[in-house]
Amino acid sequence: MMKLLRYTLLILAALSFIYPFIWMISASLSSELGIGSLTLLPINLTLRNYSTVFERIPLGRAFINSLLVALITTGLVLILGAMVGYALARLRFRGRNLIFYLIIFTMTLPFQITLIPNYITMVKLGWVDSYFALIVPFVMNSLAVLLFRQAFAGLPQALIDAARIDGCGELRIIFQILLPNIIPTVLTVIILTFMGLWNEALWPLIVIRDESTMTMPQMVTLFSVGGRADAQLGVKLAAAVMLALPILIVYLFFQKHFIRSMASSGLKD
Amino acid sequence: LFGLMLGGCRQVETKRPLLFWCSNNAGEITFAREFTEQWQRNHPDKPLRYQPIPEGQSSEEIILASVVGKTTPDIYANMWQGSVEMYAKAGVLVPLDTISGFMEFLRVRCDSSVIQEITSSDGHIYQVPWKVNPIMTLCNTGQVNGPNLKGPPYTYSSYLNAGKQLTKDANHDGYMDRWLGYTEVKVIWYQRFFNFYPLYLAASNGAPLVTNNRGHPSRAAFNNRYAVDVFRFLQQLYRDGYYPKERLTSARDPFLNQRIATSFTGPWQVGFLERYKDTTLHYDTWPMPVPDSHTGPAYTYGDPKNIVIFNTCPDPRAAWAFIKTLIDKPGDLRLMELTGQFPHRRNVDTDPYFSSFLQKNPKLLPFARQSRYIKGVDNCEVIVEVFDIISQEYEACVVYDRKTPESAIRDAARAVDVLLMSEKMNE
Amino acid sequence: MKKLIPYWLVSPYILYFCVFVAFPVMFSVVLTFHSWNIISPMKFVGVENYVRLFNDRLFWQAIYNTLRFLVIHIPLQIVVALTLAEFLNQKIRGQAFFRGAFFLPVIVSGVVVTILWQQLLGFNAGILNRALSVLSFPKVAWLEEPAIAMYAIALMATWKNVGLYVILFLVGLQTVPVQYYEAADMEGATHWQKFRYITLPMINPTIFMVVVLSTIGGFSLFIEPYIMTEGGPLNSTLSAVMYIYKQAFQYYHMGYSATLGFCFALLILGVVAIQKRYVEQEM
Amino acid sequence: MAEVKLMHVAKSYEKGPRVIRDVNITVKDREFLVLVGPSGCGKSTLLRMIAGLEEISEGDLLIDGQRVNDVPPKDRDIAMVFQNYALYPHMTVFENMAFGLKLAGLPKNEIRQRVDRATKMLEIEALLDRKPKDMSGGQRQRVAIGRAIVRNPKVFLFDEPLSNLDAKLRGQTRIELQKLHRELNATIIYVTHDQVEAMTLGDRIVVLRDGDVVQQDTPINLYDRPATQFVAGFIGSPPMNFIPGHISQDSPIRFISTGGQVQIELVNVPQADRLLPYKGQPITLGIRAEHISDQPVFAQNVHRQPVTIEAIENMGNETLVYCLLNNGQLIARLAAGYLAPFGQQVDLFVNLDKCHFFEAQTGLTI
Amino acid sequence: MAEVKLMHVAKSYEKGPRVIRDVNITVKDREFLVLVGPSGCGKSTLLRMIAGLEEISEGDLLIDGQRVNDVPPKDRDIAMVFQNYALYPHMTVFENMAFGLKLAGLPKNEIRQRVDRATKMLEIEALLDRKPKDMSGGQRQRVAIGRAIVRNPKVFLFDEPLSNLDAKLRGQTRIELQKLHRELNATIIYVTHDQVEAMTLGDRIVVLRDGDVVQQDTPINLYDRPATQFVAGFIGSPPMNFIPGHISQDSPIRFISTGGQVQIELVNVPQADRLLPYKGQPITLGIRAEHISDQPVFAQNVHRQPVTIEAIENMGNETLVYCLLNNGQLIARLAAGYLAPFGQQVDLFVNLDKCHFFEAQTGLTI
Ligand SMILES: Nc1ncnc2c1ncn2[C@@H]1O[C@H](COP(=O)(O)OP(=O)(O)OP(=O)(O)O)[C@@H](O)[C@H]1O
Ligand SMILES: Nc1ncnc2c1ncn2[C@@H]1O[C@H](COP(=O)(O)OP(=O)(O)OP(=O)(O)O)[C@@H](O)[C@H]1O
Ligand SMILES: [Mg+2]
Ligand SMILES: [Mg+2]
Repeated sequence: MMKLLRYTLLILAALSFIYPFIWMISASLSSELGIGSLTLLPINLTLRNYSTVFERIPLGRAFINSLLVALITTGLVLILGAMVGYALARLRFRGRNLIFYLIIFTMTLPFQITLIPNYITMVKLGWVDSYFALIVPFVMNSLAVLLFRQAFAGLPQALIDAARIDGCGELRIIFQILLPNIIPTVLTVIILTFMGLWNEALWPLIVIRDESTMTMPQMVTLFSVGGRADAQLGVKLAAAVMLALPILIVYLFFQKHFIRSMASSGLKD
Repeated sequence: LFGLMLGGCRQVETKRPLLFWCSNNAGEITFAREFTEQWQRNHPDKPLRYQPIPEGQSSEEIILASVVGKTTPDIYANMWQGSVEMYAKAGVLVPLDTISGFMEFLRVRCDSSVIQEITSSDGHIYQVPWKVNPIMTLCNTGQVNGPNLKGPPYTYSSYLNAGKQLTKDANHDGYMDRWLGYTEVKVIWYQRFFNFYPLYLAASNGAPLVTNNRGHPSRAAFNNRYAVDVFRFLQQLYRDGYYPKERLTSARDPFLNQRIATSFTGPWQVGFLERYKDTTLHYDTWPMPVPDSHTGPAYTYGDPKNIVIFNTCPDPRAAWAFIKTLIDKPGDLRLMELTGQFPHRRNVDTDPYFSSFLQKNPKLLPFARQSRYIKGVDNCEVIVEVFDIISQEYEACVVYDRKTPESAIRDAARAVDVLLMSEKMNE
Repeated sequence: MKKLIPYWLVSPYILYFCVFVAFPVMFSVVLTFHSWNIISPMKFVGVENYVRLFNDRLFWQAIYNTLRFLVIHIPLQIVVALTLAEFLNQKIRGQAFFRGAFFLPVIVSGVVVTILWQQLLGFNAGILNRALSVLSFPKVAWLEEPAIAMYAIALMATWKNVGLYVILFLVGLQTVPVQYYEAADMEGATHWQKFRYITLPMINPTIFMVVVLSTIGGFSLFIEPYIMTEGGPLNSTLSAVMYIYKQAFQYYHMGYSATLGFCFALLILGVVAIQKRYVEQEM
Repeated sequence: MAEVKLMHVAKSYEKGPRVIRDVNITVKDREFLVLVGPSGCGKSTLLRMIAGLEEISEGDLLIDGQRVNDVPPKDRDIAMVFQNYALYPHMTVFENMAFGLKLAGLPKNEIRQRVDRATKMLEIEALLDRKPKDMSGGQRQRVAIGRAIVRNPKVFLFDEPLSNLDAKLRGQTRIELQKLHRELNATIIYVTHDQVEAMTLGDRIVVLRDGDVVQQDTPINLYDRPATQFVAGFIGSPPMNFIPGHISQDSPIRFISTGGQVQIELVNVPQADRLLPYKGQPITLGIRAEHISDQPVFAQNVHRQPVTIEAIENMGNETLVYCLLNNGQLIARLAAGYLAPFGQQVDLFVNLDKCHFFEAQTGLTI
Repeated sequence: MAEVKLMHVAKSYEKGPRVIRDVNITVKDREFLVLVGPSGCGKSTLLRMIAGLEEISEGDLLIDGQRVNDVPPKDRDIAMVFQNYALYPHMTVFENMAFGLKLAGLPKNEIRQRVDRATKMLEIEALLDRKPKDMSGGQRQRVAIGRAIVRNPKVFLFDEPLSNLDAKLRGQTRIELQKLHRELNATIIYVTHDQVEAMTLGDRIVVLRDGDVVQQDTPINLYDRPATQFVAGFIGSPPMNFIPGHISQDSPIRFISTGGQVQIELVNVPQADRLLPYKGQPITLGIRAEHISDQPVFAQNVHRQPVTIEAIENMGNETLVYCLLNNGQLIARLAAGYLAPFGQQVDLFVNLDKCHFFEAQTGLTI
């Protein structure tokens, strides 16, 4: 009895999370006239909406941009985050606590405060409309540093000692000895960072004007609020699907590791 | 990391082609492409390329950001008239009246009232009047000409009467699903261009929102019975349910769906309707509704978009030469053909040069006629905020009926006066 | 030389902090004493911005709205997340499926979610209302009724984020050793008693973390009302961040916007600090 | 009066093999019964079935003659102490101890009284307001026992309660558990994998292996008369020495180790008669370290065996000598201070009266 | 030849007190030196200073006469085996063992050879491709030792290498370490807090307490002639019994326990002369469990002491009897099978020749 109730509730909940996406996909495959309904399957199946999207905006280019930016930035976040996290977790030096508090401070700082000055910085550096503007402001991620710090703190000192006796330097200790042993954290950082970057829409809107440098979420936002969709819902939805699809595929692919690594990466405190 | 920074800075300016930003809807992009190609053919020595403006929430935002970022184009077509003043004051625009031949050209194109409207407070002219999109009443003729109905053009009372007849619950589920009309209820300032502002201009024969007496501080000019009447009229529409408060924009266009019978909109809507309408939809266009006592032509908001040259431009003369090709008669005609928008020039409706086009596109003819009676916005640096203040009161009074029209207009005017005062002081 | 190694390792962060945190914060502080519209030069105005802030009815309304959002959103989030997590934390077929489903909105861009929710929340064509009328409930003016709009926004924010918190709670629940439940079984505790007396106190840290996280997240409420309601109706969903953004990017009152942002940041830090204190006391 | 009776009890987990197979045990009233066996043999499972935390797949569980297979844990009148104590970390000692009573709806002062009595008995009155994390392992252990005591159960169940304590504390707590048992007059079933605990605590020991009961008897009997080679090897430290070999065909019968290095005449061993039928068959000889000496002190019945010394561990009070024999190892427990160079050949003397013999195939004692 | 010399070595962590105070130890070539002491006494710190993992605050560390205070770990020609082995979890056994050599830039086949030799010595050839998580504790332990061996170091450092193994495996591995030491002919410094390991492994034992060296000597000497009460209590299991009391003023001098229950004439004890100056002063008497008997077997020099039996632990080969005495406890190691009812008064006999006496204040042996 209890069990039945539990399943019913869970399935209802799951439906409410999944159904909108299914609707979105099927609506984007429907003709404009068919969109209004609540169905699961597309009405008058057509790819028109998608071809329209591709005709009107250079989505392929935006995809490449997004991918490039997200990959490079994620890589840098990993490298730099691991370095800082390691120093904070395993080395003793003057100012260590200060840096730790600065990181916490950065995390709680609302982005609105930094938005305008950062834009000005980008202008002064001449990075507007360049990949730099999309990458550099994101290469440090406080959450990543904290996650790494925690993961490194959880490893036995002996591992580091053994590596030192074997003749490793600090960088080799970090990247060759420790990092392979906190794969869950690495995965979590990768996933969270990548997700955040992939979905970031506001900052590109501000620093990127040049269509050939635009990222996907930016392009889709502009497309759906701007004039080029001709207020056609199906086309907007198609663009939205295109935006969601890559991350969905990545997610479905990794889903097992994804949640498990989130669970074991110490995200809990 | 340092290497990265250096690499990023290396954006050395060489002799570069002029950059022309056009609006980024399909028609205008084609327009820009054609004229750029033509220019390139005729002036291979003066390279020029076009690019659709990267669209943001509003193109104003983009322009501003590019001004800050010094990434402005050389020529920008589609500058909203209301924001020119700010850029002019900031000194980022080229004063066009200093280019020889400009004034002559302008006088041929436009009436003196237009020239006065675009003259900046420092006496210079920074913009080329380019195109307008008069806001008018689009009506579903199949519906508005039904029994018991006195069709358009509308006065306030005939419009309200139409609302009584046309608003209904067609599928009997307890909810209205056919309305007289719909206009955006969001408080965003520019949404007032499609309801309050054109109605106000129509009622008041084109009165300003803000007085602009040189030397004296500006003041709100809309605290009058026209504005109050407009508010009362609109309030009535919502109160009686002729207009839905619910957002309709998220679904398919309601006019296209024949869920609303009328719509305050511009000529671009015609192109859209022609493309997507089904055969049962018939429509036509009339001026904005006016107070019952109104006489004479009904003014409306023309939504003027103009062309400017930024002072980053290395060769303003060449830029002007290019602009001229856009706005001479063949250019204007091509603009109409490609975008369904109207050139900001006198006598478009009667000029024989354009008549064949209008005959081919009879739906656009009313807009062409209306373009004799249009206004832009007042030359005021904080015009956006003025509209926003009005929007706030509009929402409270018109949409949610929380205020009387009189007090709403009075409060708005008071807030605008405070704003203008503090702006004056900050200067 | 060896002493310098740590500094080498943290130097990227220090550089980053200076450029992207310290400079902006300082710049903002300076800005609060100026009037500036971005393109013209700055003008010193003393504390005028602060005076204006205190008289700005709309700002206080926005603060009130933001707090109201938090008060609706956080309990909703916790109850939903905890319920789902508790249900999931049993022998259940299709664990992965459910967890995946709940997590779906988290990974999808906010842009997509808002496009989607515009379709969900529409009065007539909205999927939610149509579902309601199919079940013969009255339709709800989700976004048009000032008293309701914030609930709709909170609902949407919860829908978007709850998956993450389900996972966090699940992790929290799974770290409660089974022995406690077995010990409670031996002592005759019912399902509810076990939840009330063992589960809840044991996952206290997780709950507090979720509160802190969603407080920080909730304070930066922006994109949802920005796209869904533009802060309306009657400013009932105007969030503080949105107002700050509006002052900056719609009116170009950079100085004033910075002042708002600055005061708001202080508020956030204050609230988070209080929460943190409370958490530390609890643990 | 509380007697626990397991009758033909068996258990298999869902989709798993049997982990408990046809177990019959009777725990007498006030008896201290120890379940011992290697890791994974099913001790905890058995205990948890008695507690009601695990379903009984087959057979009957009787407490005081009543079948309780389907009675929920709280109504079985039992209390359990868990390996890691399972004290609720967010409750004070008092709350921990009172929790079950509160759930049972006892009046406040009754609860107070019971807790007071238990804390006095365990000498933890001073800890009442502490939380588990502020206590040492030993203190937590007592609180866990206290939580069991306040319920006045008929039967106490302990699942490796000492394995989280360090060696010294474990020794102390063993003594205290002995005393507690005397004071409480209760039936106790105690699970451990440590043979020392089993030997020193149990009135009776049940040795489990792979879900089967191998032997149940008093500690001394288990030590002196193991029923199988497994028990002989499991009980005692260092473990009994085993020498595989066979009984010679010829008379008088001799034990010949595999490889032939050890040859022992068996005429005078107590089991001589029983060994006769094994002529020519493989058997294993077992001898405990303390029954090997470096001097022929055991009157007549000794066997002299040359061995090579491999390692020596001098414990202070005794010396363990590890010798190479027959490719195997022989450990002798000699007097403190015994010294000999590594690799040296020496003669050791095996007390033949204390030898054990096991069937090679079944491991059963002969 | 590898001699390690610690000269006036001291250590304090940043903003902390001294955790090592003026330690002087000379580890001779090929010696197996054990550092032993209670938890937190600074054993690991000392070892890590020798390894170069921790800075030396004061004093000199010499290896083969050369001061190596500032030499990085990899160049000190040492190898270390850690408590939890610290094998790189993501590398196979081969990679683990080869990693240090690879970093040192050795050619591939040289690495191969060295690893082969070590694996053969440790009999772990079969494991080469496994990862640490797929091995048992004992196997990991060997790999950790193997990783040390391949470096051909002059000195091996072990930090509690057996504490993660279960009792049985620990016993086995102790024997193997003994053999390994003989085979490698290397200097070994070995840290443990387990006195059994110290006793059985060390050529010499250094007892540490709170960062000070309390005594350094051979195991037997430590056991029989502890320098302080601390050492006496630390070495040996069960620990030595201590009875606090004082020396009587009158002659012949007597030991009178606090409370007066124990009174012993001291005329015949070996330390009689040395005890004379302590007349009237508090001292502590120490006696090991094996020097107490239930029969007066010790010729003449015994003391008969009535005690109350509190608990009995029958180990099979011996019986530990816990008696109440003077509000304290006295543990006697009696023959296997000794039985007596709890609470009974019995007479035990203390071998006075084996008594120890300690100054009450300083704990020094008299
Ligand atoms: N929940 C379970 N599902 C399936 N098999 C189980 C479960 N719990 C235990 N087992 C199996 O049952 C057998 C007995 O387990 P049990 O925990 O009773 O062993 P144990 O004797 O207590 O061992 P230990 O000394 O390690 O605690 C083991 O083989 C184990 O793998
Ligand atoms: N990194 C450190 N910073 C400050 N104090 C430390 C540090 N490491 C150890 N200590 C202190 O130094 C003292 C000695 O520690 P050490 O680890 O050497 O003890 P140990 O004898 O090895 O103990 P154990 O047997 O528990 O391993 C302890 O009091 C400990 O608290
Ligand atoms: Mg168990
Ligand atoms: Mg240590």
